[in-house]
Amino acid sequence: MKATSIPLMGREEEPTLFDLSEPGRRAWSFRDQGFAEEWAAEDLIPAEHLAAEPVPVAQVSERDLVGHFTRLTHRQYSVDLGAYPLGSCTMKYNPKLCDDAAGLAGLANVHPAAPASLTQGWMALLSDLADALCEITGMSACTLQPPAGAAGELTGLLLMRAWHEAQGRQRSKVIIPDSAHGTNPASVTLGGYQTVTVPSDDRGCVDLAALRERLDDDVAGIMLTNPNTLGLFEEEITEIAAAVHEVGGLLYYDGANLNAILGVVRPGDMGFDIVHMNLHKTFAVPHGGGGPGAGPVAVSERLAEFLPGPLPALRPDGGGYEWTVPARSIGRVHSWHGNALALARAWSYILVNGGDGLRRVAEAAVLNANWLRHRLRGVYDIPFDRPNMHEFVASTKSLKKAAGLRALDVAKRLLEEGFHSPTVYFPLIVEEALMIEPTETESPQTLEDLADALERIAADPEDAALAPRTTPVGRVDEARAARHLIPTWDAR
Amino acid sequence: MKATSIPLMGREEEPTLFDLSEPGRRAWSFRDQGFAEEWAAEDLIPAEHLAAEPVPVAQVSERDLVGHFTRLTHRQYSVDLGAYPLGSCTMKYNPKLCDDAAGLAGLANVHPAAPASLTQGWMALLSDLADALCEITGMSACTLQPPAGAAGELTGLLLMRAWHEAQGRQRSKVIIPDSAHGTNPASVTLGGYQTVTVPSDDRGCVDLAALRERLDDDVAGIMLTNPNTLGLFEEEITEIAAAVHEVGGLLYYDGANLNAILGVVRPGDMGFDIVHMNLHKTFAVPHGGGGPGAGPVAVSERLAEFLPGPLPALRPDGGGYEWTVPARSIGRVHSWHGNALALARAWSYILVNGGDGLRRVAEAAVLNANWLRHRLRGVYDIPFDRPNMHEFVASTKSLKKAAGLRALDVAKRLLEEGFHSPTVYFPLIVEEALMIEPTETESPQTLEDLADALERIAADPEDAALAPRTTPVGRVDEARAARHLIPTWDAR
Amino acid sequence: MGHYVPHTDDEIASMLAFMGLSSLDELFDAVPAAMRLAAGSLHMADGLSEFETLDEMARLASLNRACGPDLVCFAGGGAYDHELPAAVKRLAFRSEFVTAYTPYQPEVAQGVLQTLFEYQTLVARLSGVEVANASLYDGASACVEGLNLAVAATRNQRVLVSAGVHPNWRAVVDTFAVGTGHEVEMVPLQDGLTAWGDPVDAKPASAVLVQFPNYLGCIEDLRQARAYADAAGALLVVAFDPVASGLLNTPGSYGADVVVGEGQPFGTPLSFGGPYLGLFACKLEHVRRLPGRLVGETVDVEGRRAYVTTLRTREQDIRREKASSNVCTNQTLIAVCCAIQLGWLGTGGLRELALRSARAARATRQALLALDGVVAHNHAPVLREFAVRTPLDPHVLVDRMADEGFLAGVPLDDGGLLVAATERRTRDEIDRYASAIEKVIR
Amino acid sequence: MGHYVPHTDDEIASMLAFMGLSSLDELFDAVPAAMRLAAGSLHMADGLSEFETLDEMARLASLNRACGPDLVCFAGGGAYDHELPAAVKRLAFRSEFVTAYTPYQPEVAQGVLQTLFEYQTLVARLSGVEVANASLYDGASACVEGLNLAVAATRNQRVLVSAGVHPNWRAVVDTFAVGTGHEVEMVPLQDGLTAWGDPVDAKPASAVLVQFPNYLGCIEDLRQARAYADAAGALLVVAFDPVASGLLNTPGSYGADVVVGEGQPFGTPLSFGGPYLGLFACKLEHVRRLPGRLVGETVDVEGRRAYVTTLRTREQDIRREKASSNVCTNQTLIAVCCAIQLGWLGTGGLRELALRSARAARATRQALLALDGVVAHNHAPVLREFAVRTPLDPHVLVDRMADEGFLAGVPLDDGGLLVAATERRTRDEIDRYASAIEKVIR
Ligand SMILES: Cc1ncc(COP(=O)(O)O)c(C=O)c1O
Ligand SMILES: Cc1ncc(COP(=O)(O)O)c(C=O)c1O
Repeated sequence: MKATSIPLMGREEEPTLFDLSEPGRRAWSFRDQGFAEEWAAEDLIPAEHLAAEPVPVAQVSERDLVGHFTRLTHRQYSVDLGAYPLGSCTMKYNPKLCDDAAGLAGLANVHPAAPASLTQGWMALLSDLADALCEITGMSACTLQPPAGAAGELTGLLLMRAWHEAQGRQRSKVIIPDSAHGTNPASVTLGGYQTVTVPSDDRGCVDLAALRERLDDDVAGIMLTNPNTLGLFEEEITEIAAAVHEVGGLLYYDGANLNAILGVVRPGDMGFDIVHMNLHKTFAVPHGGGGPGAGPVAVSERLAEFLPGPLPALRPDGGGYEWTVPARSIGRVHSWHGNALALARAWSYILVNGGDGLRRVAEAAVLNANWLRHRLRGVYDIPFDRPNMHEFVASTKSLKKAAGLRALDVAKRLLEEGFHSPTVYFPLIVEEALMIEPTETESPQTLEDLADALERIAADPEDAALAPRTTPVGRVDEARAARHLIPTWDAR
Repeated sequence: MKATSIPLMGREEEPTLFDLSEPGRRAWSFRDQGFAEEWAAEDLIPAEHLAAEPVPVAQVSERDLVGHFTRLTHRQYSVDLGAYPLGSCTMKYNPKLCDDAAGLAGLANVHPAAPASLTQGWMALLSDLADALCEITGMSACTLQPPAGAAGELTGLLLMRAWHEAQGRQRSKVIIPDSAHGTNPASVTLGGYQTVTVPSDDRGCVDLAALRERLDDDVAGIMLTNPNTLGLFEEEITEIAAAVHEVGGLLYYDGANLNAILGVVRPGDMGFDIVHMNLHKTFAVPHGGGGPGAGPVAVSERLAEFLPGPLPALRPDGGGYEWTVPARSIGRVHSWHGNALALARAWSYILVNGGDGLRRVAEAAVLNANWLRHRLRGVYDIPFDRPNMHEFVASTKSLKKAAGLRALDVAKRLLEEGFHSPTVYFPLIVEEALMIEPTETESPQTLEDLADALERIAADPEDAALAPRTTPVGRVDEARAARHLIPTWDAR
Repeated sequence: MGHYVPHTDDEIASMLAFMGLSSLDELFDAVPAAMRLAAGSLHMADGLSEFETLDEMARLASLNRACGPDLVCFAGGGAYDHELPAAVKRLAFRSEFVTAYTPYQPEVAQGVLQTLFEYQTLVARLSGVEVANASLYDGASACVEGLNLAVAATRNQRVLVSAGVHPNWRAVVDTFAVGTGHEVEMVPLQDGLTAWGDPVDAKPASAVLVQFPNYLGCIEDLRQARAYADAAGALLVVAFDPVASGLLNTPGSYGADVVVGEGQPFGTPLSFGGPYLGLFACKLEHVRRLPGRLVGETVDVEGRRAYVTTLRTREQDIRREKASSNVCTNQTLIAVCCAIQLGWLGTGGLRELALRSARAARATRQALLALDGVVAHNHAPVLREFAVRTPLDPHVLVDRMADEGFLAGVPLDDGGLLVAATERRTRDEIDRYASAIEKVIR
Repeated sequence: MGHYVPHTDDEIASMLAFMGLSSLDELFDAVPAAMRLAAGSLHMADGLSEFETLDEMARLASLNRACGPDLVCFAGGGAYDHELPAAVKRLAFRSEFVTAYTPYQPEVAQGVLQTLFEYQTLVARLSGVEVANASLYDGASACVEGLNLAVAATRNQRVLVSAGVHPNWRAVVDTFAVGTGHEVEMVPLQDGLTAWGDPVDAKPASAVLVQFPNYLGCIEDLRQARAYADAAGALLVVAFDPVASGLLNTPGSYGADVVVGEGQPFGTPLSFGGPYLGLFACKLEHVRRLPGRLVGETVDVEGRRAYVTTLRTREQDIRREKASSNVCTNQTLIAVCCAIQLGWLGTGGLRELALRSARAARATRQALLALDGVVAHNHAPVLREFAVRTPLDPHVLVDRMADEGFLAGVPLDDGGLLVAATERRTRDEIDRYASAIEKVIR
C-alpha cells in the first residue's frame, strides 16, 4: 500500500495486487437483480462442473486498487510525458479529441452481432474510413479487419496466395529485404511461403541487381517498406515494381512508415498491389503500452474480390448500408469487424486533419527527422547520410570502437535525460543502430533538447555505461529473467 | 519540454507554460461559424475600448500543453497515490463512481438561469440532498448555496444575526473554543461579531465553568466542532447547549468533523441550531488541490425562514419543483445554486452508501483513529490519551526536548516514507502537534505501515531533520518566498 | 451499505481486541447515551451498488434539459456556453489534481502549486494588475472580497455599486454587507451604462464597483468610473469578464485597483452554476490584504526553483479573527481548468474566442432587431451579450423557445431579454433561432 | 488542416535553411517526380476543428442503436454486456497506460510491465495452467495461435475443431489454415455438445479444439475431450469463457494443454467487436512455443524487483521466419483493463458475476420456455447463455424486438436464437423481455 513505490516520493518496489490481497476484502458491488428465487450455484450447474473452490483472484478494496494502479502509472513513461523518438513506431502525440470520439456511447456500446439496421452509424464510419484509406494509399478496396500490422501482413500474404491460385499457379517464395521488420519474415512463414532475403546496396536500398537474380516464376511477391526501415525512400521503386510484376509477382507494402509520405506519394502509384497500414502509427491510435492497434489492408482493383468479409457497402436500393462478402473472399481474419474503436479514433484523426493536414503531417515528420540528422552529424555515425524521410539511423560504431559506447548505453543514458530512447539494434544491417523517429508533433525546441542530450551522451561514454540511475529501477537483468523464468506471481 | 522534470526520470525543474511559449504556436481550433460577413474587431468594438495589443497568454501546441501538465501531475501527491492522514481534512478515498455521476451531460450542461421547467432533475437532486442532510444532522431545513465550510460558517452567523434581530435584540459576541479552526474567528468577524475565546479544560474539552463565566445576554451564540479539533467528543455538550440557550444564544455546529458521527449521533439531537457540513470532507467530494468544496447549512425549525434562497420545493399542485425564497431570507450567498456538481457528487456518495453505509463510515473512521492512537502510545506524546473519535492529536514535545525532533521534521520525513504528513501545529493549544486522521478508507495494513514509518522516524530524529530528500524538491524556503515575493512569472 | 470501507469483520474484531474493546459501539462511549442512535435509525434507504447509483443519477439528469444540439444556448448572464476541448478535461481530471488537498506540503505538491502560479500569472495579465490570488468561490464572492479589501484599505464603509453589476452578485454583496456593516449604495444605469453622475458631487467612499462589460453586456466606460472613484477617494473595483480581455483594454489599463470576476468561461461547463471560479487580482500595493491563498516562487534547500503558498500571515489559520478573509477551501481545481484552458487558447485563441463571440453576438442582434416587434433594450456598445425587448413576457418567451429547441436567453426584471452568443454559435443556429423567435412572438 | 503540427512558418523556414533547403517539397526529392502528388491532390475534405470533428462522430454514433436502457441487451455470442465500474475505466485510461509503446525500455516501463505480470498471473489462474502471455488480438486469433502451437509441438497438421466453437473463430481458423497448411476437421455437435466419437477410433491429430462453454452456451464435457485428445495424441486446446472460471472447474483442471479465449467480458465494452482481448495460456512445458510477449520477474542492478519481457528469442524480431508467431503489437491496453477489472471483482466478485449471470440466464430461459411456441434448442447444461427455437425466423425476431427495446439475441444458422444474460439483467427486464417476445411471435 505504501506510496513510496512512486518515484515522486521514493523508489521502492510496488507490491503486486496479490501482495495487497486480504481475505474477505472487496471492491465489487452489483445491482439488485430482484430475483425472488435466489438459486444457488448447485441449483444452476451440474455438480461435476462446479468448482470446489473459487479461483483465487485477489481481494482488495477499490481504494487500494486505485492506489496500486495509479502508483504504477507513475512508474511508466509515455508520449504524454515527453518525447518518444522510437524509430519505426511513430510515437506521435495522440489528440485527446480522439479519446472523446471513441468514448461516445453510441459507438462503444454497440453489439457486434446486432443486425445492420441497428448499426448504420458504424457501417457508415467504417465505409468512410475504408474509402479514405484507399484514397491515401491509391488503392481500390480495403478491409479493416486486421487488428495490427502483423495481422495485416498475413492477410496480405493470404490475398497474394489466393490471387496466384486464382491465376492457376502455385508459388513458394516471397522476397524481403535484409532491412525488413521481423514481422515480415514471420508472416511469410505463416502465409505458407519461404522467405528469400534480398540484400541492401551500399545506399541502403534494395539491391536491384540482387533482386533481379532472385526473381523467377516461383516468386509470389515482395514485401517492402517504403521509406524503408533506414528511413530511406526506395528511389528505384518503379524499376523494382516492374521487375516483380514481370515475373508475375505482387508487391506488398508494409505501411509502418506511411507517415512519411501522406499526401505526397501513394503506394498504389508506386506500383504496390497490397498495402497494410498501422493506424496506431500513422493515424494516431495510441499504442496502449503495446496495443491495440489496427492494420487495415487495402488492395488494387484486381485483388478486391479476395478481401476478407463482411465489408460494409451501400445498398443498391439506397437504403443504407449492408454487409457484403467479396466474391472470392479469403474469409474472416478477425472475430468481428476489427478493432472498431481504434478505427473510430483513426477516422476522427483523419477528419480533424483533413487532406491538407495529413500532408502537413508528412512534411513536418520528414523535416524533423532530416533536421535532426543534420544536427547529429559528427556526433554519431550516420551510415547513410543522405536525405531521409521520417526517420534515420545513426550508429555508435565509431564511438564504440573509440570509447566503448554502445547503442544500448545511449538508450539507457537518454532516459536520464528525460527522453525515451530511439529503437536500438534495428534494422539488423546497421551495427549499433540508433533508429530515430522524432515524428511531426515534436517541436524544434524539443529536437534541440534531444540533440543536446545526445551530444552530452556521446561526450561521456563512461557515464553512459552506468545509466540509468534516476529511473524507478536501474538496468534490468534480462538474462536472469529468461534463465530463471518467473512468468506469474505463483511461480515466484 | 524535457520530461526530466518528472521524478520518474530525473528531478529537474519543470519549465512554466510561459517558458515553453513560442510566438505563433497554437493548440486552439474553432468551428467554422459560417458567417459570410467576417466582421473585424474594429467593426464590432468602439475604438476606445479595443486593445492595441493582444494580452499575452502563452503559445504552445496541444502536445506541449499535455506534456507540461501531465509532467506536473507527476510532481503532485494525492489520495489516489496513497494515504493522506491530514487531520481535520478527512482525506478519504473518493469513489470514482461519483466522477461519472458528476460528468453526466444532463447535469453538467444545464444553464443555471434556465427556467425551472427545464431543470426539474437538478431541483429534485438538490431537494433530495437537502432532505438527506437534514436527516443526517437532525435539522429541519437546509441551504446548499455555501460553496465551502467557511462560507457556511459566515452564512450561519448571518442566520444567527437575523434570528436575534427578529427577536428584536442586538448581540455582539460569539464564543469559540481556543481549539477552534481559524475560519471560525475569521467568520465571526465577517459576521459582524466579536470573538470571545473559551479555553479548553485539561481533558481537551470546552471548560464549562469558563464558558458559563463568558455567557451573558450579549452573547449571540457559540461555534463548536464536535468532535472537536482534538478529535474528542464534547461530553458535556448537553450542559453546554443548555447554558447557551439559557442566555438566549444559539449553537453553531462546525461540521468539519461530521465524518466521526454519521448515523451515530446528530448535531440536532445535541442541541445545535445551525450546522454546516463540508461535503468535501464527509461526503467524499474530492478536494481538488484546495477546492471546490460545498458547505451546506442546515438549521432547526425556528431558523428555517431565514435561510438563503431560492430553495427548490415541491409545488403544492404536485407539478414538480419550483424555486421559493424563505419568508425572512437573509438573501443569496452564492452567484447561483452553490457548487452544484460537487453537490451531485455528494448525493451519489450518499446513495451508494445509504443510511447503513454512512454509519459504517463513522465506525471505521473512529476505529482506525483509535487503533492508531493505541499503536503510537509510547512513541509520541499523546496529550489527551483517551478514546478519541475520527482523529487524534499526537505531539513531539518530549522528543523535541530530548532529541530536537519537531513536528515539522516528522511531516517532512514521512513524505520519504511514502505518506502524506498529518496536519501539524494545529490545533494551536497543543505544542508540536501532529493531528492524525486516517479516515475509514485506509486499511489496517496501511495503518500498520504508517505506524511503522512513524516509529522509524521517532527513532532517528537527526535523519528526520534532513528530510525530505527523495521528493521532486527538497525543503522549500518559505521565508524567502514571503520576503522576496514572486507571485507571477512576470514578477520574476 | 457502501463498499468503500475496506475492513473485514475479522480485522475489525482484531483491531477492537488490540484496544481491549469488544464492539464498535463502545468506540462511541463518549457520546451521551441519551442522544445516541441505534444502528438503522436514520430514515434513509440502504446503500446501492455503484451501478444502481449511476442509474438514479442518470434518471435525475434525464429530467433536465441540458444545453446542446436539442437546446441551443443563447443564454449568458454570467454563465457561458463555450467550447471545452478534450485535452483540457483530460488533464484537469487527472487524479493528482483532483484528489490532492490544499498544498500544505510543498515538496509533494509542486504540481498544484506550479499550476496555480501559472494561473495567477494568467489572471494578472488578463486583469492588467500585478497580482492575482489562487481563486475564490465565484463571481459574487470575488465582488464581496473586493469590497472588503477596499473598505479595509480606506477605512470607509460606504461602497458604491453599479446597477449594471450582475443582480445575483449584488444580492450576495447585500447579504454579506449585513455582517461587515458596509453601506451599499446602488448607482443606476442610463441606457445600458452606469450613470455615475458628476464627480464633483462625489461623496467619500471606499469602493466603486462596476462590471465590465456589465450585466446587460454593455461595455462600461471605465475612465468615467476611475474618475468618479478618484473623486470619492475610492478604490476602483472592476468585475470583469475575462473573455473581454481578448479584445478590450484590460481593467488594469484603466487604473482599476482591484479586478474581480467570474472565471467560468475558461474551461468550466455550465454546471448549473457551480463550481465556478472567483477571479481576484489587485495592484501589488494591496497584496497584504489579498484574500485567500497566494502562491509564490522560491527555491528549495538545493537551490532548485520551487513554489509555495506565501504571505500566509494574511490568512485565517494564522491571523484568525484579524485575517483578510475567512476563505480556506477555494476553487483550486477550477483554477487548474482555467489555466489549462488558457494554455490551450493561447494569445491567438483568446483573441479569436472574443472576436468570434462578438461576431456571433452582432449577427444575432442584427437578426433579432430585423424582426417585427423586437427592439433594442439600450444603445450602448456590447461585446458578446446584449438585451432586447420583445412583445412577449421574457419568461413566457423562454418557455416557448425551449419547445423550439433553444435556450433563448435570460429574462430581465424590466421585461427585457438578455441574449448571449459565443464562438460555438453558427450562422445556421442564429438563423434558426431568429426564425423561432419570430414564430413564438407572432 | 489539423492543429497538431507545432511548427510555425518561421521555424520551418529556419530548419530548412539549416539544411540548405528552401522548401518543404525539396525534402521529398528522393521520390520520383512522376509519382509525386501536388499539394491538395488527395480527394479529401480539408481538416475540421476538434469540435466539428466530434460533432460528426456524434452524428455517426447517433445512427447506431447502442445497448442500454433503450435497447436492453440479451445478446452474447462472444460479446457480453457486463457492468463496467468507474474505477476501471479511470485507471485504464490514464495516459501513461494509453500512450506508451510496447515496453522496450523496462527501466521506464515498470507500470505496464508489472500490470502485465499481474494480468498473466490472473489469466493463468483462471485457465488453470501455469503460464499466460501478455495478450493476443481476440478470441479468434487466440484459437489460431493455440492450434499453431499444437501443430508445432506435435508436428502433425491435422487439427480437430468442435462445431461448438464460435463460427467466426472457426472461420478465422479456416482462413489462416490456408497459409499454415493445417488440415482442419470439424467435429459435429449432438444436442448441444460435441460428439467426439469413440476414442478408440481416433486418428492421430495435433490438436483438439473445443469451446467451454461452447457457442451455444452449453457446458462441454472436457473429460471426454481430454480422453479423445489423448487417444489422438493431440494437445487439448480449450477456448474458454473466463467468466466461467467463477463457477466451473478450470480448463486446466481437466488437463487442457493450451487455454485460449476472449477476454472481453472483463472490462471491455461491447465496442462493436473490438478491440477485444485474446487470452492465451498453456502448460509450462510449451512456454518456448508461446506466441507473443511474455513478461517475467527479475531484478535490476541493485537487486530491486523488476519486470521485463522475456524469452524474447521466440519472437519475430529476433527469430524472424522461425518465430513462434508473427504477433508484435498485441492488445496490451485491453489486458490492462482486464487486470484492473479482475482486481475490482476479486475472488468473491468473480464468483458472484458468474452466479448472477447464471441466475439471470436461468430466469430468462424459464420465462421464454413458458411461452407458447418457444422450445429448447438442446438439453445440455448451460451457464449464462442458451439457445431456443421460436416460430419466427430469428433475424425477423431480432428486428422486431429492437422496436420493443431489446437486442433479443444472436440468430443461429439453424433458425435458433442464442440468448445471453449477465449480472446486469434484472427480473423486471427479463419479464419485459419475455412479454415482448410473446408479443412479436404472436
Ligand atoms: C516496419 C514495421 N513493419 C511491421 C510492423 C508490425 O506492426 P504491428 O506491431 O502493428 O503488428 C512494425 C511495428 O513495429 C514495423 O515497424
Ligand atoms: C474544523 C474546521 N472548520 C472549518 C474548516 C473550513 O472549511 P473550508 O475549508 O471548507 O472552508 C475546516 C477546514 O479545514 C476545518 O477543518
